[in-house]
Amino acid sequence: MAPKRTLIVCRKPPYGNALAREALDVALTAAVFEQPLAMLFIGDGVWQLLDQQDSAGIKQKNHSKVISAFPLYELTELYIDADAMQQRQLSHDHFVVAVKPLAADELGDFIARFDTVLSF
Amino acid sequence: MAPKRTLIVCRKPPYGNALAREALDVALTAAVFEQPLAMLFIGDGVWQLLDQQDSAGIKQKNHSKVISAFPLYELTELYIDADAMQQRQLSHDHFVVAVKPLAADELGDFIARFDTVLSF
Amino acid sequence: MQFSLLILGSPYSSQSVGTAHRFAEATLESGHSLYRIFFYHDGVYCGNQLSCPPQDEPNIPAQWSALAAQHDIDLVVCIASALKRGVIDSDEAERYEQSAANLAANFSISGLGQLIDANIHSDRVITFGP
Amino acid sequence: MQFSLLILGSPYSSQSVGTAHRFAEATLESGHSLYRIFFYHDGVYCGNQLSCPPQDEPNIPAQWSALAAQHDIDLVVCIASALKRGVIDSDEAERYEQSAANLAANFSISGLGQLIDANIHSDRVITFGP
Amino acid sequence: MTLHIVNKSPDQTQCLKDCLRVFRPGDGLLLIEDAVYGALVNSPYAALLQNRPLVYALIADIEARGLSAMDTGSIKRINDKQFVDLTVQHSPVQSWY
Amino acid sequence: MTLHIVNKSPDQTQCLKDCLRVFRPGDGLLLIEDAVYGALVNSPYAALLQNRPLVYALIADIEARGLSAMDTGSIKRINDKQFVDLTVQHSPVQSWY
Repeated sequence: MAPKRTLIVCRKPPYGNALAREALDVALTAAVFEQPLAMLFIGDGVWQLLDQQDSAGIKQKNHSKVISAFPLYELTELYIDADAMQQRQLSHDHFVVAVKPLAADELGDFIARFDTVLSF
Repeated sequence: MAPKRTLIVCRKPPYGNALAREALDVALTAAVFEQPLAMLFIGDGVWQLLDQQDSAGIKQKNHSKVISAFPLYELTELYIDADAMQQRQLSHDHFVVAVKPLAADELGDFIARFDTVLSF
Repeated sequence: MQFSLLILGSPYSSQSVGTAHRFAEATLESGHSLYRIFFYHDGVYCGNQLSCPPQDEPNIPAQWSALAAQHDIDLVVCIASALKRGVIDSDEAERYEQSAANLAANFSISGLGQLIDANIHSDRVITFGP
Repeated sequence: MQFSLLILGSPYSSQSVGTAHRFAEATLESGHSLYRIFFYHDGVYCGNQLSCPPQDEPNIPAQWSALAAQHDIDLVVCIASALKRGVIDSDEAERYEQSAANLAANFSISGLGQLIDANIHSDRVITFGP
Repeated sequence: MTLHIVNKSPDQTQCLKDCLRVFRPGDGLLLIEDAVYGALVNSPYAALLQNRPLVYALIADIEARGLSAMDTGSIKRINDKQFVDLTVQHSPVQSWY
Repeated sequence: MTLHIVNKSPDQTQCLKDCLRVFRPGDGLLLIEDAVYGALVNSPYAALLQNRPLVYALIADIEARGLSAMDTGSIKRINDKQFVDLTVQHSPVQSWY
């Protein structure tokens, strides 16, 4: 079978709902199976990347720690919605991992390059 | 015990999520227990009142049929967000039951008159 | 003051179940009492005994059971919500000819009347929903 | 074409589970095939055998079981999602010393690798989520 | 071209707005479940959706909600089989919820 | 006076906007879970929430999300016991989700 170009789109902030975390688990699994995968953090999904998360008080596992381990799994095709960053006045210094910015007018063409989009 | 003035606020459209229907079940139960109750349909909740619903195709029970039976249970304290009606260009003719309109600037004071607000 | 809680969220999906649990503990620590915790909508899954979380995540049904046992709190899952979602006690398992029951300890299954009753007997009913 | 579906919604709460079922039937009626239906997040509750809906509502786990039996479709609940939410087969019930299993007929419990595999082997993966 | 599937009412969530941010000419957009309220010409969202060529709404969801007799303008009403056809004709398919 | 509890991010749902439609001077507003993003001075929603007297945000949720060092302006950060206190001081209590 030809490898499928697969994109995981992360639109939700972390913690409020498990979907944000469950998307990361899909990405890690794809990495284990050596399937090529990109991730796009869009809208509120950009909050997932934020440094300094301390989730002990809400008794959940630290979300950003999982993301910071992505390079170890060779998950490096990480993209971010530059508009969403700017709206939230976030810079790359705030993030736990390196992400490549995409401008608003690039997002649609970027998504269309993939065979499968899994959206969380 | 003194009776509690209780308001059920319905903010969701019907069918997409069971919450809209489950709010009606709370109202019917309160009626059976002869507890005074008012309902306020606000925002997308006004869609619940729409006539001509035909849910056979999505294999769910007809939502508006339950609401149309409310007067039989003496559930007559039914209020509606007049702004939400107007935004959706709906008139009272569209609805399966008589509802009393509240203007935007009346909503906050109206809600504050109750002891308990259950929001769905 | 006497509190009751209405819990609508799905455990392990919505944070609101955890927030409700912290709120419940804080009411007790502040000297208030909890009359009843009523689980409705997806909240009824909080009463699913078969939950097997990984070791580094809380066992949510067991947490509620323990809180109820320690402070004598009434935990009620709504019967209409619970039956269709497959959270049943042994009576219902027998009635519906199911192979097993799965309602967690210290929970009971009852009707929406218990929510109405909780409202009558509590100073506050706080909704944690989904 | 070969389809796979990813189902995230909670049965009896989200309409999306019903939409997915209609979509599955329509793919088959149109001459396509379904390689796998993968249940993740609250979608795993679709595999809860203990569901006892009222007579005028569909038995959602039974509907999926029947569709799978009739058309030889692979129904997989994600093991990580299912264990914490309390949807378990007899192997897991034994491993976790639970009193009962509740996985519906024709469902199996497996890892996220089955979603990755479904993606590789299907022309389309359609998400129905929550 | 991408097919976007939206299932939430535009007055509940930001799905539709977020989807339209990445929508390109030639992409398809299918409104299902509570999203069909956005198909109405009388909706505040009509300006975003009307007179685009490839916007669809599921008939079963329109009927359920009592909207059958209301004006949905240029938006095409389709059945479940046509929903399948759309997913065959487009790739990738992205769900917004 | 009413206490409004909001638990969704203002960029996900319309909860916060809907809540503010019925909010009266003297009412309390508590941001919990994903709603705490709205507490940031840098949020597009700051104009709606800053410099109101009775707006609160849960500390545990601010910390979890990595927002502790960010400016939340006039919004008071409270713990779980203070959350309980707010529900004692106000009636009714309405949740927006």
